[in-house]
Amino acid sequence: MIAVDVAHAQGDFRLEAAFAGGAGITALFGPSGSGKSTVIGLVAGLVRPDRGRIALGERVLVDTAAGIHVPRHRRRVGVVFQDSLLFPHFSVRSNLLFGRWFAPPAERRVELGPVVDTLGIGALLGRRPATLSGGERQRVAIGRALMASPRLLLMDEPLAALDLERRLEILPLIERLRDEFAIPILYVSHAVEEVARLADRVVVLDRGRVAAVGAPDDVLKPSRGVAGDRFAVASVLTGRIGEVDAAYGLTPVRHPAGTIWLSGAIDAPGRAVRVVVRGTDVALATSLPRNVTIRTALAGTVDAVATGAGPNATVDVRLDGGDVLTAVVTRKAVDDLGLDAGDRVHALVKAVALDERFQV
Amino acid sequence: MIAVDVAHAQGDFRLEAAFAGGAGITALFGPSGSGKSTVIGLVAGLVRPDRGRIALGERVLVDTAAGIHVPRHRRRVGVVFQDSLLFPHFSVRSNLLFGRWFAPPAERRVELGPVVDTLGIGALLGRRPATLSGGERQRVAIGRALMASPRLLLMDEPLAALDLERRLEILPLIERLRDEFAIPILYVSHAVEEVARLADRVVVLDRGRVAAVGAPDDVLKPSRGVAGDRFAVASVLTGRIGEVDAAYGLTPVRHPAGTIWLSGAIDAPGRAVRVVVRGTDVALATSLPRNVTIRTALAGTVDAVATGAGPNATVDVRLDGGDVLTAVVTRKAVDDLGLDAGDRVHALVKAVALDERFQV
Amino acid sequence: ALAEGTVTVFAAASLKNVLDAAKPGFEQESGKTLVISYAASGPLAKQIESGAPADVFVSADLKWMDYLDKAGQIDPASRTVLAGNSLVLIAPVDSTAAIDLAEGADLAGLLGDGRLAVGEPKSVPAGAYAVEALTALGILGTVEAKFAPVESVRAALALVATGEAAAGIVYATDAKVEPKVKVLATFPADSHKPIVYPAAVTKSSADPAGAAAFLAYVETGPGHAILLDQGFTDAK
Amino acid sequence: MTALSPEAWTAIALSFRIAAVSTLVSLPVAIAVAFALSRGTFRGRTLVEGLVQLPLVLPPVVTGYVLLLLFGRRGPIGGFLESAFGVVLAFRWTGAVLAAAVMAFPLMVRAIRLSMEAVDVRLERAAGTLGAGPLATFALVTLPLSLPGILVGATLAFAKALGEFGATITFVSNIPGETRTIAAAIYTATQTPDGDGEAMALTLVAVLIGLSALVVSEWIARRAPGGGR
Amino acid sequence: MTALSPEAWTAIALSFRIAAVSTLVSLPVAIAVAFALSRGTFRGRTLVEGLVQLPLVLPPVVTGYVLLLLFGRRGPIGGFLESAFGVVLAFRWTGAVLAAAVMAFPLMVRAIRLSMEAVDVRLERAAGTLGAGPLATFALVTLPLSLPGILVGATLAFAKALGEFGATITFVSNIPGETRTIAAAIYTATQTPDGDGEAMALTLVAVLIGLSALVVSEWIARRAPGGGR
Ligand SMILES: Nc1ncnc2c1ncn2[C@@H]1O[C@H](COP(=O)(O)OP(=O)(O)OP(=O)(O)O)[C@@H](O)[C@H]1O
Ligand SMILES: Nc1ncnc2c1ncn2[C@@H]1O[C@H](COP(=O)(O)OP(=O)(O)OP(=O)(O)O)[C@@H](O)[C@H]1O
Ligand code: MOO
Ligand SMILES: [Mg+2]
Ligand SMILES: [Mg+2]
Repeated sequence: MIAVDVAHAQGDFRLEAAFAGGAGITALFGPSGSGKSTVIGLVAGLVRPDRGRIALGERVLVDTAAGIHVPRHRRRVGVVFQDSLLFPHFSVRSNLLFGRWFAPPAERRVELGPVVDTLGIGALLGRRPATLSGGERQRVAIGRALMASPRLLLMDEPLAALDLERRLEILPLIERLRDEFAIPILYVSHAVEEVARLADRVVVLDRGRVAAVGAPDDVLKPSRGVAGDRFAVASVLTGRIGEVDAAYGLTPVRHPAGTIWLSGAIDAPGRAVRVVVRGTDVALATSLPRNVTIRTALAGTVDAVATGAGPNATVDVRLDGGDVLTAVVTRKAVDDLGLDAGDRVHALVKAVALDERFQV
Repeated sequence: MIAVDVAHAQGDFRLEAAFAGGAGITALFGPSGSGKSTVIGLVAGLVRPDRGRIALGERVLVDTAAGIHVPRHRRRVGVVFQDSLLFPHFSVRSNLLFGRWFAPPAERRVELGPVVDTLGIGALLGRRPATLSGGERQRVAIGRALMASPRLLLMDEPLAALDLERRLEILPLIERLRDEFAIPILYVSHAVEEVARLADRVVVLDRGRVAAVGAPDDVLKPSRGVAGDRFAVASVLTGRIGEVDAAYGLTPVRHPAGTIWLSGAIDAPGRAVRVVVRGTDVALATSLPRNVTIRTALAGTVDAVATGAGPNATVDVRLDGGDVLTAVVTRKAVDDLGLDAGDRVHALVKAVALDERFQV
Repeated sequence: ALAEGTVTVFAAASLKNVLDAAKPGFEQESGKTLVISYAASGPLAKQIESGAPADVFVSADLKWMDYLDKAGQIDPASRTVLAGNSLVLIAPVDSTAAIDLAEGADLAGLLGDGRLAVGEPKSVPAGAYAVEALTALGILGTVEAKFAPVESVRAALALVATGEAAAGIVYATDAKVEPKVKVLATFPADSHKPIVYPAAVTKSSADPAGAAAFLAYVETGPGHAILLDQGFTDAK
Repeated sequence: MTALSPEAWTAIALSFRIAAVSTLVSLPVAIAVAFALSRGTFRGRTLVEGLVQLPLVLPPVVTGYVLLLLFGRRGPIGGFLESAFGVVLAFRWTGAVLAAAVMAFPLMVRAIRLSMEAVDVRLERAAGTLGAGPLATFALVTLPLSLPGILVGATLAFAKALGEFGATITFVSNIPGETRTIAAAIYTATQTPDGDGEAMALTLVAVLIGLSALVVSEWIARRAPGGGR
Repeated sequence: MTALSPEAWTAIALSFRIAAVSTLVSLPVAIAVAFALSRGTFRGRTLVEGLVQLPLVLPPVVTGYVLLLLFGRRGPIGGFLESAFGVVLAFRWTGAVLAAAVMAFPLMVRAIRLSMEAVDVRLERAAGTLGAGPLATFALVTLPLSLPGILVGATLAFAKALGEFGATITFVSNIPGETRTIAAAIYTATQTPDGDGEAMALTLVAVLIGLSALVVSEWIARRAPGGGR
């Protein structure tokens, strides 16, 4: 949906990035100062790139070679800025409705009610931005961008100032936008889990360059980048929702390698679902342990063991059925168990370690 | 060290909070709009409370009954604001040095070099705040507050805009301040892990009231509050560092219930250490499993099993030696294994799930 | 004329008292409305030159009347002189100084290190007369450096009234009404050109008859008495 | 106050009308010029700035003469306005409005521009991303956020229009009921022997009107959206 | 330019000196008053505001009379200044400086105040938490961030001082070499039937000086810390 290929210099910093984002959520990931906000600014039309091309589907937004630079008010790109930038002279309500006035009537797909409810800002509607708390401001900023019914949503760390609970309430709203209205989203975040669970595609920036692009489970492998943080390792498994275990409030996800138990009831039997599993949440066993509280055990074969000088190792397990699940374990454990490529193993995942609210 | 007992109204919001913080880090925790920044503002002297008393050790900062209100520039309280508030007309260097000029020479304990290095802002010293990225701004703001060598540090979500790597580099700096200079810190954060691992004491605010106060492991139990989020459940275990396993880069922490393996070498044999374990990272086994990558197994007795209508249960395990470790498991697992108070269990904790960088 | 039955007079500000006093009588006698615009003679002349709706121009000196005359803006036949004035030397009322304004008078000595308030000679008629008179008395050189030139006679009067200036040269009519000054002496009439207030009907006047009637009313009619009453002199 | 002559009351009413109309009429122009100067990067910018500032640098009488030359009945602009639209400024109260507006223009533009330059351009950019074009952004963001400067500009202009007399009397003379403002009346009174009493009374009135304008503008500033920040 | 008489050159030099000195001398006072008005909540605020605004509302000649009454040798303030410090303003260029400063004061205060009120008080509070007392906060935060208004105020005051003549001539007369400024010289020239040539030449000079001041202030604004935002 979105294709970016730009070069832009500001001060000593030089951005030179080319990537394409799909229909869903494309995450921009990378350390502070790597150029994430700059990319957002270029796509939104806040900054004119030195050279390059930005296209949204068929529509060319920027093409310096062809002299095209669609002005920002014609881009219909909603932006949630890193520092909210609410209009100080308008009430919260007017801030929210601002973009709606300018959206073509036929495209006003987002209504005030649900946005306000989901963001929990009903009590703030008559207030001025100056009297809001940090998190309240950020929620209003999200609402303001949504209310413009944009064709592309750019979100620059929209949830950083929010508590987990609130974050978990807002994420489904973002996902609904993506799904119901087919609005692609470019999403800047520092939170690995958020990225791993939300994004269809991750673009990793590092000092102005694209260090990696791909599906979250590919990109977030330590061998493939992301500053080697083991907490950033995650795998995505695809399965089908089974019949809810009503007595225990658990939902089974049927996977060729076994059943993945999700905490909470998801009443959508047969629906395909992606489950994101953090590498640190996986343990491996050479024989199926009994009498343990871990309910999910997936069968597979060790594909590769990657070790280095550090204490940890990543073990790629090709699950029965084809998905690859990566586990992060200590090197000592690999040696103790004598794990090697080709070994049959059981991958143990705690049901409670999976966040059902993040699943789709 | 810090004692707060205030009432203050702004708009419809009413803060009525009394709590005391100790020598280390006191976390202010609570949902968006619960009054955290307001408390920071009251302690810093930005806002005059309607009534109440705030004291820092022997020193009374505010006492409305006695008509005392120490002006903010005499409080020597360093603040990292939620929206950085750097001086736009000064370079980064001048911003950093601002507070130092005003600190009594004898109390200028913090030097520019180490602060700049730790925050990774050496390349930015000549720049203006307007040209900084969001995370860069926040790092400079942290440095500015530190450089004033304050007697109390107030930090309002200082790390929210930062990536994990950077965050993990800055945390030790904050801890050093706390320890070397004995500067108490009031720390606002939405990140449960950050709070659980940093804080000596947690104050939970909810709609302007103190909902809970206590040690992290007490307060963050779901039964005791914090919005019932299972990811917020954490326990703190105290042990002694043993001899590093150099070959594997692991550090054993000796605990009466068994050995806790930390990823990474911490060369401080004999030192007492606190290890924070998230409830969702703990699995329970009625017999010690073999052939599993989980290296840490702590022996103990089930103290209590708390179940509700939801799919999950929290199991408090009194470990041998006395510490309580809380595990979050599915209700189904509790039933399958027939867990009940008095049962002997092994608590399994993945070494890699513990973040050695957070340990003290 | 601004409107039917109106006579518009552009007059030097120093004649305000006189003309305002004459207004009701003239209006009653002629049945016309009298509108008077007071300002400095220079701007008034330039305004008439650029098409101002004036029927009558009354100047405080000859030069601006001549200016309009040369520009063909007035009816030369209607040109007349309404009144005259005399020039006096004044000092603050508490002053004990005395002087006889004869040739070579020691005005410089009277001033000491004080100043002599006068109208700016280039722009204010009274200033020009003062320079002329001092020249005639042969003492300009001794006092010129002590001038305090201002933009109107009234300002000169104020400087003396406040004691700021040791003395000043103003019209007799001005000195008469200011209790904080006293007249030390009157300049001999032959030490300067006659001080006159020339008047004329403008070329563009829509009511030359009404304009002429006004001039007559002030020059020889009931207005004349008012002039004399306020200290103006006959200009012959 | 009963001491004031009917003529004086006429002058007061006229002054008030001239000050109000000149302020209101020049405000939009001043806003446009201030915006162009604060955001535009066109050629000849400094020239425009200088031109705007001119009436401040020149003695008011000179400005009056320039107006007389340009806008007088026989001046190029004045002649055109009269023949094309039948608009006559010379010696009418409308001419006094023009004089007051021209004299106050530099003050207005400067104050408004100052506020406009203090508006965070990032807010304007945010409005753009929400679909607001340049005009809408100006009307909904830049303009309301420049309100302090607009109010100050208007108050200064109003006050200046009350006190203006040099340019006015030179351009449109001092005709009672048409162009004799309080300031001109005060001036005339000061030029008259025994006019001090009237001058003082009129001065008092001028001061009172000026103060009221100030109080009103402060009141608006406080009540305005974003005022009580 | 060679057409200008030596007297004219004297007037130009004098005007420049008077404008520069009056701007520099009144700037600190204007800054202090603007700060008091923008942050203070003292009684009689509106009174002070009105007083500051007064010279704008009154015809300049009236202001000149008031100065004469107050600061003349026999005036209460003038008498005190002379007996206590031997300072004489009457008929001196220093008096012209006072007149220019008083006339320009409302413009200066308003511009500076506008900028001061736009300074984010949260930055001042942040300075406070870093140990800066009220004075240091003012000097290091409020003042530099008000620079745009200070520059505009200074430019306006300088321009106004160049053009001021009504109050000056009434207060300190029009003494060549001492108090005859360009504005007074232009005025005098315009009051002479054949003075148009000289008036035009002097006007040109005044305009040039005014423009230079403008250009200099813009240059400072651009180069100043925080200028190029
Ligand atoms: N001037 C004001 N008028 C009315 N309400 C206000 C004002 N200032 C703050 N509030 C309200 O006070 C409450 C507490 O604000 P505070 O900034 O302390 O929240 P917080 O806990 O820091 O939240 P966050 O995590 O979102 O930053 C909020 O609900 C806010 O809307
Ligand atoms: N005007 C400027 N002059 C010089 N350097 C600039 C300017 N604007 C931005 N930069 C630099 O460009 C780099 C990229 O900034 P950007 O805001 O895109 O980073 P980011 O990835 O969003 O970081 P963060 O996570 O901290 O918000 C930063 O190093 C910043 O210092
Ligand atoms: O510019 Mo003036 O001297 O206030 O009329
Ligand atoms: Mg950023
Ligand atoms: Mg807050």
